[in-house]
Amino acid sequence: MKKIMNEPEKIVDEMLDGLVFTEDSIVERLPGTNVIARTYRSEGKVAVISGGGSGHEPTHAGFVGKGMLAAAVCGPVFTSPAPDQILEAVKHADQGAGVLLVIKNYTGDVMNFEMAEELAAMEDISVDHIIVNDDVAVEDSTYTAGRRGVAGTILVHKIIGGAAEAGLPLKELKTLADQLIPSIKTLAVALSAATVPEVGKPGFELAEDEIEYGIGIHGEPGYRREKIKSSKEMALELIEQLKKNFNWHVGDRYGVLVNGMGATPLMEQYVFINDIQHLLREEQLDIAFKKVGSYMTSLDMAGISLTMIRLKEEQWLKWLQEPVTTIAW
Amino acid sequence: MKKIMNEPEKIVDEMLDGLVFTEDSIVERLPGTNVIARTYRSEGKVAVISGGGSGHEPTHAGFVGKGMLAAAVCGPVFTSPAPDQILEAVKHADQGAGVLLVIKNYTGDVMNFEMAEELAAMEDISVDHIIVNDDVAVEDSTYTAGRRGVAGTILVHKIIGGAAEAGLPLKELKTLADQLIPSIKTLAVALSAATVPEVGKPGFELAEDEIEYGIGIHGEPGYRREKIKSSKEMALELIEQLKKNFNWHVGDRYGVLVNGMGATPLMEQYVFINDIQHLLREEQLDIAFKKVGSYMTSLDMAGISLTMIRLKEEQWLKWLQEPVTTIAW
Amino acid sequence: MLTVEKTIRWLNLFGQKVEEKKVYLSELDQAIGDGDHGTNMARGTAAMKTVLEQKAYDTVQDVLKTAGMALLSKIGGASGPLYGSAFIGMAKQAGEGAADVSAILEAGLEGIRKRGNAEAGDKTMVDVWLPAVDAVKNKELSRERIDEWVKATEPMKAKKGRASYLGERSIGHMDPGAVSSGLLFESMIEEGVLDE
Amino acid sequence: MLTVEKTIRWLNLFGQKVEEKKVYLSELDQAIGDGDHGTNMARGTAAMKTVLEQKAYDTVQDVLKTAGMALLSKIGGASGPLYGSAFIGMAKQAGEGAADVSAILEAGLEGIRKRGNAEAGDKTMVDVWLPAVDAVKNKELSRERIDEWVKATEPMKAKKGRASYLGERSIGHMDPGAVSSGLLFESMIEEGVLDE
Ligand SMILES: Nc1ncnc2c1ncn2[C@@H]1O[C@H](COP(=O)(O)OP(=O)(O)O)[C@@H](O)[C@H]1O
Ligand SMILES: Nc1ncnc2c1ncn2[C@@H]1O[C@H](COP(=O)(O)OP(=O)(O)O)[C@@H](O)[C@H]1O
Ligand SMILES: [Mg+2]
Ligand SMILES: [Mg+2]
Ligand SMILES: [Mg+2]
Ligand SMILES: [Mg+2]
Repeated sequence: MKKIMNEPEKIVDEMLDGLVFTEDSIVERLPGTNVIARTYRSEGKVAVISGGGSGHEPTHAGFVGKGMLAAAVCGPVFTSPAPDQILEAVKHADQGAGVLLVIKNYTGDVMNFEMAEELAAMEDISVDHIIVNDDVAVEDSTYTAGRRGVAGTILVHKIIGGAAEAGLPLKELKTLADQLIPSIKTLAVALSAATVPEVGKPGFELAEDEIEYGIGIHGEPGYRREKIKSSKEMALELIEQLKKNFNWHVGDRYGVLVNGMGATPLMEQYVFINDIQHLLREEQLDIAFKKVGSYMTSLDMAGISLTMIRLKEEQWLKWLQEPVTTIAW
Repeated sequence: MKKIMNEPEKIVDEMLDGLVFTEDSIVERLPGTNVIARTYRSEGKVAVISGGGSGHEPTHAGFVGKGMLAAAVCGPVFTSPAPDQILEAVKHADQGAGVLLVIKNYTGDVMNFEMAEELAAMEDISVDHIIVNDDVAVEDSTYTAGRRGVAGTILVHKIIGGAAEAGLPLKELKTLADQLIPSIKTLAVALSAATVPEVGKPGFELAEDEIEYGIGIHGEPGYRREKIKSSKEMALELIEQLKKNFNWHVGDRYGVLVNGMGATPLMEQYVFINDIQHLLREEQLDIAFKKVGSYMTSLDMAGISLTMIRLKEEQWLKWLQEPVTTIAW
Repeated sequence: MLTVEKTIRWLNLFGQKVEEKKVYLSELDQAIGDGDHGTNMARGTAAMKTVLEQKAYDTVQDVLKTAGMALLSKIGGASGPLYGSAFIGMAKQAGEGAADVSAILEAGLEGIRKRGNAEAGDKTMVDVWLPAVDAVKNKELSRERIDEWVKATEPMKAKKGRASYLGERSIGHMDPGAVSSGLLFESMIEEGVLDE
Repeated sequence: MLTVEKTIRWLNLFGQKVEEKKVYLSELDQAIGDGDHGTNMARGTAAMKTVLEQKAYDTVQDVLKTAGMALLSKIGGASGPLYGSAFIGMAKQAGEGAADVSAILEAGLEGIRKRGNAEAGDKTMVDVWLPAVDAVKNKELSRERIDEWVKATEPMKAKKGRASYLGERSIGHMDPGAVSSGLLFESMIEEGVLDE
């Protein structure tokens, strides 16, 4: 393992200090915690908070700021933060109109955030939560932990963050999320696995000529491993799976997010979205929003994910396009 | 070699199409060329143009837009674009006040841009150029090709772009650049080499426990290879070299740019700048500007570069901080 | 009957066993999860040890609550809230004075089930807690039986937690949370918590 | 004396040789540069071949200028502007009608030197052009002598271009641009350009 780091146990702490040093006009770190909060306040409006294990940078701290998240709670690498940290974030971020927690659907995250919610309720802060589960690689059934929350989460942050800044109350934000989350779906392909600093070796092994479809952002296994394919062929596989899940029709309006997994250069991401562009043109969809970059990473994993959002409401697109003051959007 | 791509010969062409598809509100591609131009025009102001080989994304196309570059000329991977492409960019971008070419100091780039300048002069467009040479890894002498232009170039784009947008005429921009460029210095360290798509194997080999100081952005060799070090130790090496070159004094005002080389995750970049932060505090410098991210990459190289800029003029800092409309700043 | 002193000995022995089996627990988790269960648990029990040494405790409730808060805030991941909920549930049940072990453990199990919604056979710690609580009630808890329940998770297909993403591929490995829970119940026996 | 027909045959043979030696040229560049000199040159000469076939040419100047523009816009990197400047310089010198080879080549060398500022001994294509132009003037150009000049770049330390970053480590390798320039002069001999 070759990484630019000092002791692996301190990597999150040092990263957060570096982040706050760099971006002190936008964010601050709550003393004694791993909570990154925005310096801006929007009194009387709902505060949207997210978080989870670290290793997905710029998620979540990169999306803290005016118009998106009020705070991000940063757990150890790939490990959910504990409820007391989340509670600190809630108490600090509350602007008097309650707090909405955006949780990626992982057992640990869900349980820790829900416990924090209970603790906050005991302190009379009105808190609610929404759970993002956009990863269609996983079967959605009551017999599993359900679909995982992955790159689509940043679109939720953007739209819900925009709605909160527009002044929507907690209840309406929750209703909006119930509409929004099922409209976002993601699928990924890995070229190589991530190495957790404290573990020191890759989470799984892919041969020099292998790729795997459907992997998660913590090295969760995918649904198929095969020989390396061209960008065109990978794009086709992901589009076909998303199509199956969306059941779209000619003329439907969508947004597209191509996300690098950490070690994949921008050049490859643009080549990939070019292939996506051609495939979607064949499908005759109306692509009203596009975004490319490494936003929801998995440490040093090489690979890419494709997120699509069915833009049912004109207003969703507006919130997606609205300027925000964050590190990474 | 595992890359998300189709035929290697088409990688730049497909990348540019993908980029323009994604960012059509900010940039366009001049038909039949590899020139990315901004959609915005600032009539009566100098147009600043840059370019060079591809493989350094988001440089240069990511810095095209209001307040920075008027156009970027994108050569084949690691190969300077030819004069006719540059000439197209010049002709398109000229807003009636002449064009300034920002060249990274590589023999190929310098010669191709200078030839384009001669061709443009023949078409009565007033064109001048500046050459960025911030890489202190290389001996600066009249007996070599001189210091290379690397990550510091994006600070030149930002400041010169800001000055151009503020309405400075060509001559004054050139004078500004003469002051500015010697105030910017960069040094890099590599953990692994880049693989050029058409070549198919890494440009050099670093063992699983080796790093190399002073490498260039096209796999040019550095000044020392050694066993992997902690982030702190790498930071110390780079700071000491820059200190030697700057000869700074307590209280001097500087800006800092930590740049990922392509495959290095943001987490490691923030850990690194945290160590830089501590070292600079010991030096008692006044750090008025900080930036972290993968801006001047070298395909899939893992590594990092540190750029410092001596902020001699208050106005330079203002231009650095000014909001711009680009893909990547 | 649980006393302050017994409870502390029980929890310290549990912590000691977790520390000893740290690598093993993480290896189990590597096979069907993300390889951190040992690190997570050891981080939590080390914090628990520190707080238990920091002051004198008057009630079992106080001990269980303090331990629970330490586990909750330091384990992280899925097992943090689960062990945390178990201990907080047990503390609530313990009341102010001495207390009935069987009822306390039942409340702990209740905390885990409310938090995680796992059923018997889902290949989680519940597959140890459920029969163990029952056995304590009937005064028939033994090391052998604990071992059996832990091993019985091996052929199960995971339906909850991270291991569930593996589907069929989760079969053939013991559940790490079941193993760590086994250590908790073993420690009870060894420290005589269940003796009259 | 250079004629339209001879010039075209010369340049086409040069293109053919570059294509044949493409891999070799890139390997030479791999050792002390970035490994693309063969690809760069072949891309340029292929484009040159296409334009030379596209129409009939009336003057040597026209041939040289068209070839130069093709090389300039397709080779890229450092050698693109250098070969481009050489050919454009030669075209200027060629004038309207037939022309003196020696003076034309001298103008080509002048173009390279103005563009790249390299001196003799800097380990570049100049180390072939300089003696070759001189030899043409004295009517003593031969394959053997070209070979000698090319090989003489091996012990040199690079002072210009990408190879200069290697410093001492550039010693012991032939310069790729010197090799490709050698092919240009060889082709001249083989197509009888220098014959009276
Ligand atoms: N819903 C659940 N109910 C009960 N136990 C669960 C549940 N989900 C996971 N677990 C337990 O948690 C253990 C994994 O804990 P750990 O590795 O520390 O957390 P994470 O899965 O977040 O990395 C599993 O072995 C299992 O016993
Ligand atoms: N300043 C210069 N003057 C003359 N020739 C040069 C100069 N710089 C480089 N060259 C020639 O260019 C050759 C390299 O060309 P090429 O590999 O195509 O370009 P690049 O170096 O941009 O990759 C060298 O072998 C050398 O002969
Ligand atoms: Mg975990
Ligand atoms: Mg080159
Ligand atoms: Mg785990
Ligand atoms: Mg070369």
